[in-house]
Amino acid sequence: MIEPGFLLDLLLCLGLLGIAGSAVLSRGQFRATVLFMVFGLLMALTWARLQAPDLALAEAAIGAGLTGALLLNACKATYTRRQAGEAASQDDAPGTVFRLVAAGLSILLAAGLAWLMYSLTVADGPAAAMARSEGESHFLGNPVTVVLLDFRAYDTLLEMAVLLLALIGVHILIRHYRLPDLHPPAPVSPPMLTPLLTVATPLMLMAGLYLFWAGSQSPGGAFQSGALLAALGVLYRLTGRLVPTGTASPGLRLILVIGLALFSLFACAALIWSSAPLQYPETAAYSLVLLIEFALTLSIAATLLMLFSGSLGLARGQTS
Amino acid sequence: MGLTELSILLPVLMVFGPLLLALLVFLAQWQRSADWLGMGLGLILLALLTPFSGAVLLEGPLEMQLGGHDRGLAIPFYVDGLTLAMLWLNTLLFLFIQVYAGAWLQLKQPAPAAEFRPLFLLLWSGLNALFLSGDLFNLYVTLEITTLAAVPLVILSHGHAAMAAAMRYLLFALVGSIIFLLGVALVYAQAGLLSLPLLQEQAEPHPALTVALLAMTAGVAMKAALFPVHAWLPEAHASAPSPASALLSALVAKAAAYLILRLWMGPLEAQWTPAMAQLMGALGAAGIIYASIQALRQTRLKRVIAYSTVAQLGYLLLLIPMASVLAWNGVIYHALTHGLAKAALFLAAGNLIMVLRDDSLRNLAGCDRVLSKNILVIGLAGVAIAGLPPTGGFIAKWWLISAALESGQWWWAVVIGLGGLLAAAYIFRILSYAFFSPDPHQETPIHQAQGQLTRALVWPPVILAFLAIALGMAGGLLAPFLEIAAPVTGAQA
Amino acid sequence: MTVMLYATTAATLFALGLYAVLVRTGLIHRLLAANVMATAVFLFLILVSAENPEGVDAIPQAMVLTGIVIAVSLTAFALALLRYLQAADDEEDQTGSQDGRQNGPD
Amino acid sequence: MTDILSITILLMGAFFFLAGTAGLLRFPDTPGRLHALTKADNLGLGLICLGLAIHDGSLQGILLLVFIWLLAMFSATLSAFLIARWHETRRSEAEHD
Repeated sequence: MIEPGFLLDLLLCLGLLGIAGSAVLSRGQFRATVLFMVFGLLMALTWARLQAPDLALAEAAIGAGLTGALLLNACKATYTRRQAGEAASQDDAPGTVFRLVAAGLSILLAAGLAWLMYSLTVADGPAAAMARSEGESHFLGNPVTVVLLDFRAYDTLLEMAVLLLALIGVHILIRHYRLPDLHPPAPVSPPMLTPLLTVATPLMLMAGLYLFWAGSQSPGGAFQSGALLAALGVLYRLTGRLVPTGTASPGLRLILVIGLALFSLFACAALIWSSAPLQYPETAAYSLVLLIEFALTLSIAATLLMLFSGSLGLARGQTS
Repeated sequence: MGLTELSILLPVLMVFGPLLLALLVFLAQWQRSADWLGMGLGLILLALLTPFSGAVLLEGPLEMQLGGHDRGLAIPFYVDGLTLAMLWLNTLLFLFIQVYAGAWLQLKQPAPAAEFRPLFLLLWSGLNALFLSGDLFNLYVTLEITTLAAVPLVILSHGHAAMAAAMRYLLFALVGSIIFLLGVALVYAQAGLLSLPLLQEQAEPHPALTVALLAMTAGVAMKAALFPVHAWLPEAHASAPSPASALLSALVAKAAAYLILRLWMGPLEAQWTPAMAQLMGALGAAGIIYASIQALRQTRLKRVIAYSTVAQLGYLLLLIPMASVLAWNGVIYHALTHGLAKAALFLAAGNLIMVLRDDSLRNLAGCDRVLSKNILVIGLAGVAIAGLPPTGGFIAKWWLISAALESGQWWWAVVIGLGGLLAAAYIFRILSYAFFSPDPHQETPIHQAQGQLTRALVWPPVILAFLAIALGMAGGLLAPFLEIAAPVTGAQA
Repeated sequence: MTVMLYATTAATLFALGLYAVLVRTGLIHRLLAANVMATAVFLFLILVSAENPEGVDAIPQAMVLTGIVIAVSLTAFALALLRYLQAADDEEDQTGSQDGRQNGPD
Repeated sequence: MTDILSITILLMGAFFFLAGTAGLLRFPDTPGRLHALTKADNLGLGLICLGLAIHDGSLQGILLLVFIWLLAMFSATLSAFLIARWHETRRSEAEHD
């Protein structure tokens, strides 16, 4: 008798493999993109199934949502470019021998890795044990947030630098190679968009802020919240409520760096009250975490939105 | 300020100084004032590095737990001789390239200044963070910082070729970092640890850790452009703007190669067999020979220098089969000399291109008279890379060859000698174009354009080239620093 | 049984992504394949976290969260680069190949 | 008793989803597919929410489920509308050409 839980796992895994396979091996960008977004959603389910609700939220918002939006952007760009009638002839495939060798090696790799991974997932490591015992009496309730903002806060800090660097890279492209806007406002706004936004705005704001607030005690946090707020911004950008501008205003730049800046300042300032950077002070640690996390949320939301927008700045557009 | 305070303050300053400055520059859109602040920061770091190195020499390798958590839970900063050498190289190069880049940006129209300076500073911070890090996952994050700072630097020089090269670089780096992360995950699953010093103390041979080591090596090799996964480097480094090329070749690719040494020599030392070490050495040797020959066949100056980078990175792998203190010192010395000389070469090449508008080797004809300082730099830095006495390259090769002979592996000595000969050949080939070709130019246009080259453009490469030579006199002085906590046994230098 | 299932899935996804990176030439497909490889590594880490005998281990979860953000940063930059690269391709096609090497190194 | 009721309703919901998906795959044109998808899926989702509400029983759970149902209906309506409009524009463009 197969347990129902195992049946679910089996279905999930088969789904993941099937969809990932058809996404990366399919013809056509659009098809691959849509399949990849479905893959992201299945992945979110898998995270939930493997007791990682924080990841499920992040995957749904970032992995499936924003990556999907970015991919669709790329598809739209290609589609607009090729409207002249040029056929998609880019995919000059490598030879059959190469494919066969690659396939054979991949199958060997899969078998070897599967055996290795299976044999490794048993023990409780020293770092995990330490994190558990230290985390029990921690002032933050959610163990993942404890690791992200305290034990491995330095990683989180540097990861914000990675996010900022991606945006600076996009800025170079925008500034030096002028391309038309990907999302020009439509001449006639569809009648249902305004009611959508009036309902979606408060809901998404509320959900975003809830995720931020809940993050210290239960699943959620700066990344999930930032991604949701960025998604709201994407809606505004797509419906012409936000229009691209040629410069990043000082206010926008401040929001983009505030998270990383506050985090770094705290890292250095910790040397005043302790002998280790990034050590939280005895008093007011919780408010400090909330402050930093709020700044992180703002920066993440703004950076992700600007990465999607493909412009240096954004301004309020005319609503019809 | 006592030594203890200094040993805490300096690593923090090395990471967060450039980082906070980058944010400030991005926020306030400073231009020239950012250069002055950057130079000031570089000088402060240089001044503090001297007593800091003394402190590490006296008190042994430094290990500092971030966040004040227990060892094993926290991410540590770890400083030994190798780290110290890389921090010195980083600080020196960023200081001089900052001077150069400030003047270069003034001449560029349209100036990519608004993005160049934050990228430059974030790359500085990221490289310092990478060299200081003693935690596997943190190394992954810092590697991504260097990648995402380096690829945009390539597209700063406009044009289709640069973007295509950047895309190729990005794809290699992306796949490489994922394979590296697989290795990190395997280590965590097996040992339950990410901290390198702890892994070094506790690791026992385990097949999973061997696989992890191989995965991490393969991933990082793609970022370091080691033979045979070097295909992206020549185009990317050659089409980047010259100050960026200098950073990419002298530091970014080397940072990835540094990681290979870090992993093989310390934490995962128990995980490899002599046969694997010989294979790594063979890959390094193949890279040296293959890329040197490629460098001899190029027709463009920057591509010669870029192929030379692939070749020179190969030497670093020779440490693995030899694994003695002598080889350790030799490899670090080689990394230092190559870093200084390669940066000097690219900066000088940038000057030549600015005047000649093109970097075909044929165009160099007659430059020896009007652009003498830049040609001099190519000569001096080239001599250092080829390893002629009395340069730093000579000491490095001397130590490496002695280490090879002492360990009875004479074949590496042959490779090193051959590599030096080939390097001398491709450098003298550049010089022969400059000295001996008939002069096709009217003298006047070059003379006019030469006026553009301000002192801030001419002197940094000259000083860097002289430093690469001067390293040759300091071998005995610096050896004790390099040996701090050298994780290999054997003959002293 | 469940562990073996997920371990096999993670390993297969990794190999599948690697295969597609090697044989596909379209850039979007390669990017997607790299993302699939990254997801495979994440899946393995979370499996390690979930199968910890003492209860869920939060460290791999935090690592994966960091990894997801890094992956989306890289993907976003790569997609932007792709768009501008294609536009430059078109431009080069239009102006002909005679000035293709005009933008040499500088 | 409630278990049997909720399982029955859940199965009915799953059946409607299945029917909707089959329609999506089998119907030839965009309006037909939309027709199959929106009708069958909304009913299926409603049934599943109902089944879960019976199973859960608490007031908070029921309210949340109603909320989820309304949100899903809202977004489904909107996306169906947008797809239909896109289809119409495409068709009229094709006729003009």
